[in-house]
Amino acid sequence: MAIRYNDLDDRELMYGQKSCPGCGATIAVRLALKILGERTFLCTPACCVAAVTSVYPQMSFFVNNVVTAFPATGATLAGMAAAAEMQGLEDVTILGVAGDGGTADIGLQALSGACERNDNVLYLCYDNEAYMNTGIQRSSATPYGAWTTTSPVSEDGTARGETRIRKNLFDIVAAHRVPYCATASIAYPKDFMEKVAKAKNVRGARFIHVHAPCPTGWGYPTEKTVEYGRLAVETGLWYLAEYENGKIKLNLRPGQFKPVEFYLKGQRRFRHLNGEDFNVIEEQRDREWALLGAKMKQD
Amino acid sequence: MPHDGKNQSGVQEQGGGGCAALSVCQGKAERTGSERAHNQFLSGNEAAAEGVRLCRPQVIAAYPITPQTTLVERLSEFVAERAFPCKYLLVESEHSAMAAVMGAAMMGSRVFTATSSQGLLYMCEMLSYVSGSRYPIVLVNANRATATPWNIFGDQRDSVAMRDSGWIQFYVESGQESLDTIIQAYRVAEHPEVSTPVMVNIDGFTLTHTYDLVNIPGQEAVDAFLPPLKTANRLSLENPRSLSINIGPDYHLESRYQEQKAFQAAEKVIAQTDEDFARKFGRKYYGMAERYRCEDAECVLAVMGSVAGTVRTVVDRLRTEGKRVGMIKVRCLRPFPRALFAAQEAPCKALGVLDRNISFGYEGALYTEARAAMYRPGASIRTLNFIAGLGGRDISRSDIALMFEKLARLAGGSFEEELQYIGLRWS
Amino acid sequence: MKPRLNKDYRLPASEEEMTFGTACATGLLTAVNSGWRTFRPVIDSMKCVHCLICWVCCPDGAIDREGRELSVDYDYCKGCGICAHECPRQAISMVKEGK
Amino acid sequence: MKEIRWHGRGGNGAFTAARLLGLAASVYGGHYAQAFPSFGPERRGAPVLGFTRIDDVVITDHSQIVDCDCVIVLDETLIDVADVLKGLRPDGVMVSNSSRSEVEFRKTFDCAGVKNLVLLDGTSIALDVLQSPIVNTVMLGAAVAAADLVDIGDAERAIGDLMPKALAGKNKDALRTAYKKVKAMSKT
Repeated sequence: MAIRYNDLDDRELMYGQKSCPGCGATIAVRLALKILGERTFLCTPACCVAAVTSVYPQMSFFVNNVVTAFPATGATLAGMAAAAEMQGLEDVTILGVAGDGGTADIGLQALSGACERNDNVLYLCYDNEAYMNTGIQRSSATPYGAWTTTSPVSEDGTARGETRIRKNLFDIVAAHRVPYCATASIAYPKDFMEKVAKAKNVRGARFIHVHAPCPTGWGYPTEKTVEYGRLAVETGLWYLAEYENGKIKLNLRPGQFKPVEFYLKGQRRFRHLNGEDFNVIEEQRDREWALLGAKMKQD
Repeated sequence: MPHDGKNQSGVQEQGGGGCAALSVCQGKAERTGSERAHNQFLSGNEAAAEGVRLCRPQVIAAYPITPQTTLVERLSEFVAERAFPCKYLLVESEHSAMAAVMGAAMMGSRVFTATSSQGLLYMCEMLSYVSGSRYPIVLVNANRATATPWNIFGDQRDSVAMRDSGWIQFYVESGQESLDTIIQAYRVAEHPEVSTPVMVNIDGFTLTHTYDLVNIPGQEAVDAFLPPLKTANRLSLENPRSLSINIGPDYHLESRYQEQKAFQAAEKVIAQTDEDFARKFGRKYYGMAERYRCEDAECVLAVMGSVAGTVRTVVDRLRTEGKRVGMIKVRCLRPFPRALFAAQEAPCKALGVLDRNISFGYEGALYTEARAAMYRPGASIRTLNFIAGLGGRDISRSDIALMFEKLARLAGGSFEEELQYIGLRWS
Repeated sequence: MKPRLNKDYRLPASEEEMTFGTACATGLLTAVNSGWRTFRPVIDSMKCVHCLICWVCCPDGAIDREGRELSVDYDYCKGCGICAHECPRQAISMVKEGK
Repeated sequence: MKEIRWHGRGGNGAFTAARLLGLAASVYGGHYAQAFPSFGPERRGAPVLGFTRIDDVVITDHSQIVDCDCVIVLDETLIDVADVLKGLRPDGVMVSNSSRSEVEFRKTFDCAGVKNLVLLDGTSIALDVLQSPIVNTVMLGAAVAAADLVDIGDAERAIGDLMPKALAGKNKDALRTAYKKVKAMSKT
């Protein structure tokens, strides 16, 4: 399903929201709503997107929307979908929009439940790689080496940011054998919107994990949100893939990765890293790709 | 509540078609729209499940926990048998159970869930989401001790800890009252001036696992009493809504003021609902609280839950001995029957409060509430707090008789320790 | 048409006007975001080839494509500069506010 | 009010018997009844209790049963591990499943104080009628006969109501057989 910008809906279903300038998450939500349209019932947990759209009296969503508790997105969606089914509501999308913390950490149980039951919901995780709404605290999606307010960097060099590699949500969700699961990036809007369009027409639990750079939390100039999204993919630190019918498919196969420092340099959160760190990160990256390759071969 | 004599005397169901026939189909009753009222021998959980069935929720989500399990098992059977159209979500936790029914309530569906103890505590976060946005959800809590020490038996520390969650709280005395209160609970919760969630508390094991004769109203009569849910507080394609939004300091007080007004409205609605229920189904529970043989009573014991039934028998026996004793059965902890306690006056000389909970560092929670409501300068009624029945400890007739003895001594002017532990193995 | 600021909106002045519970009608704009900007994007329509990359990439949806030429909704543009940075023709320049 | 206590082992249907009795008394007998198990998790094989209360007025008492008018023991080996005589009223009845003679039983189990003792080899009846050693309906029939708790027809109807069709018929037979045997004993 090829997306043509000219054919997209002019109407904005989210507008006037109070997100930081250059917010990657809002690019993702805006584009997703362009595909899903006004018959969308949207649920966000307490997170950036909720906090910038639904503060009384200004209501920035132009579709039905609710805020739920931080851990509860998957379960709230399940209830909404069950009610929609009982009421005979056809052709509607029950859409969840949650950040990486609300998905990979506190919301993982509810997400797992919705996936396991194959509830008829579409879950969009916008990944800005930390708890941004509360002021840049580390989540389990924070990448190795990244500074956050809770993975600090000390002057004596003993503390050097995040010490673990990030949790792979795509693998976790795919392990539930859902009908559709994908990764995407706001820097590849056509790919992302095609995935949303595909997911819209699948019945059951669908999950899209979209990489959404955050100028505030990552420390780069606001105009570079799309550029850093692109660099993450070009350096191989983020991949664009789909899991469908039990098979993993890569949507973009980079020939040669750009050196990771192209991505890491220029972000304040990685400022303390040196060449040795870059090597470690490249090794981690190569292992991830090897694992992905092995899984694709298995299929 | 009690109606003496042979039980076939039946129950009048006005509008439901005259005298209810005593049907003899246990378990697999034919469930049609015209099903008549009939009697069954059911556990409290099964009676509650029948109550839920008659209210026809469209979405149920629940997670198993002792002693709630037989309730949700029965409901899942009903749904599997298509006793009523319903989607039953097998969720992964109590937190998710409440989140899921909230999601369905946001869509405008009638919903149900049930839990107990740790499950209720795990739901706690969602309880305030639901009440703050005023979704008319009904929850059954099988009252059970909270860990630790780990204990699966009955007391009321779980729901009492949720007193300020913004939910209306009922406590019931019997399986029949569980069934009837669930029907009342939906009508109260869904009343437009109330639109507030309701928690129906059923004592774990003592009620949930005790079988008793239960009259099951006919579906038509319940449908007439409880019309389908209508609320503007929902999402819809016709009138899109933003729900459970953020309201900052400027209007937060105003939002909370609305919630308090809803509880004030609930006081009248609970009383009215009970009266309407009594007219239709022939059983009356006296709204927020019942005064049992209190008219000329010198010593009165206030209680919540199943122990009220045992206290009745003791009051009756003591009355035959000429003792002027009575009972206040508190049915609602929230809204609290403040007026009833405030009006407590001579000839009452001593009022005892039996708490199946304790708020450490103070006293039993009901005692605090009752005394605050009764307070006025120069008040002459003396009070005692009895802590009993924790973690499933039996409250026997002789325990209750002892409480009345202590109250009588207090009424007679002697000193009694204010906070009393009934059955403590050492003192 | 981009959604517009509701200039007639007044905060509730009485109990009756207060929202019920937390239920609000969707899509109500009571404030603009124009004060957030230091720089504003200016589109050179001579250079613009209408590729719509800026329109797609804008986090705030503030690029208006409904006229013959692309324009910016300055009520809601926050001046992040993504449009200018991503424009393949350098048709958008960021101009200091107040100039 | 009559208060009855059942002694059994987890999985042997002691509580089902308590329920059947309550069902027979209330829904079919027109009385009021209450039945409850010993509260807590069920463990197969562990000694368990069941309780039934029967009265002509609504039963509101929710305290535990301490004193009882009838004690029914589904398995005599329980007598060594459970205090089966606890709270048995002086004129109360003890009904036990046993193949022993009354003399031998009284000697073996130290229950000299029991005025009304009814023994029935329930296991043999169960094996014969049900082809299984589950004695709950057998002992229900014995208890109904010994203590005149409910109408035996109502007990039959309760079985027909609560048990699946495939089991109900044989269990009614077992109930009747035990009932008749115990009735015959009391006549002699």
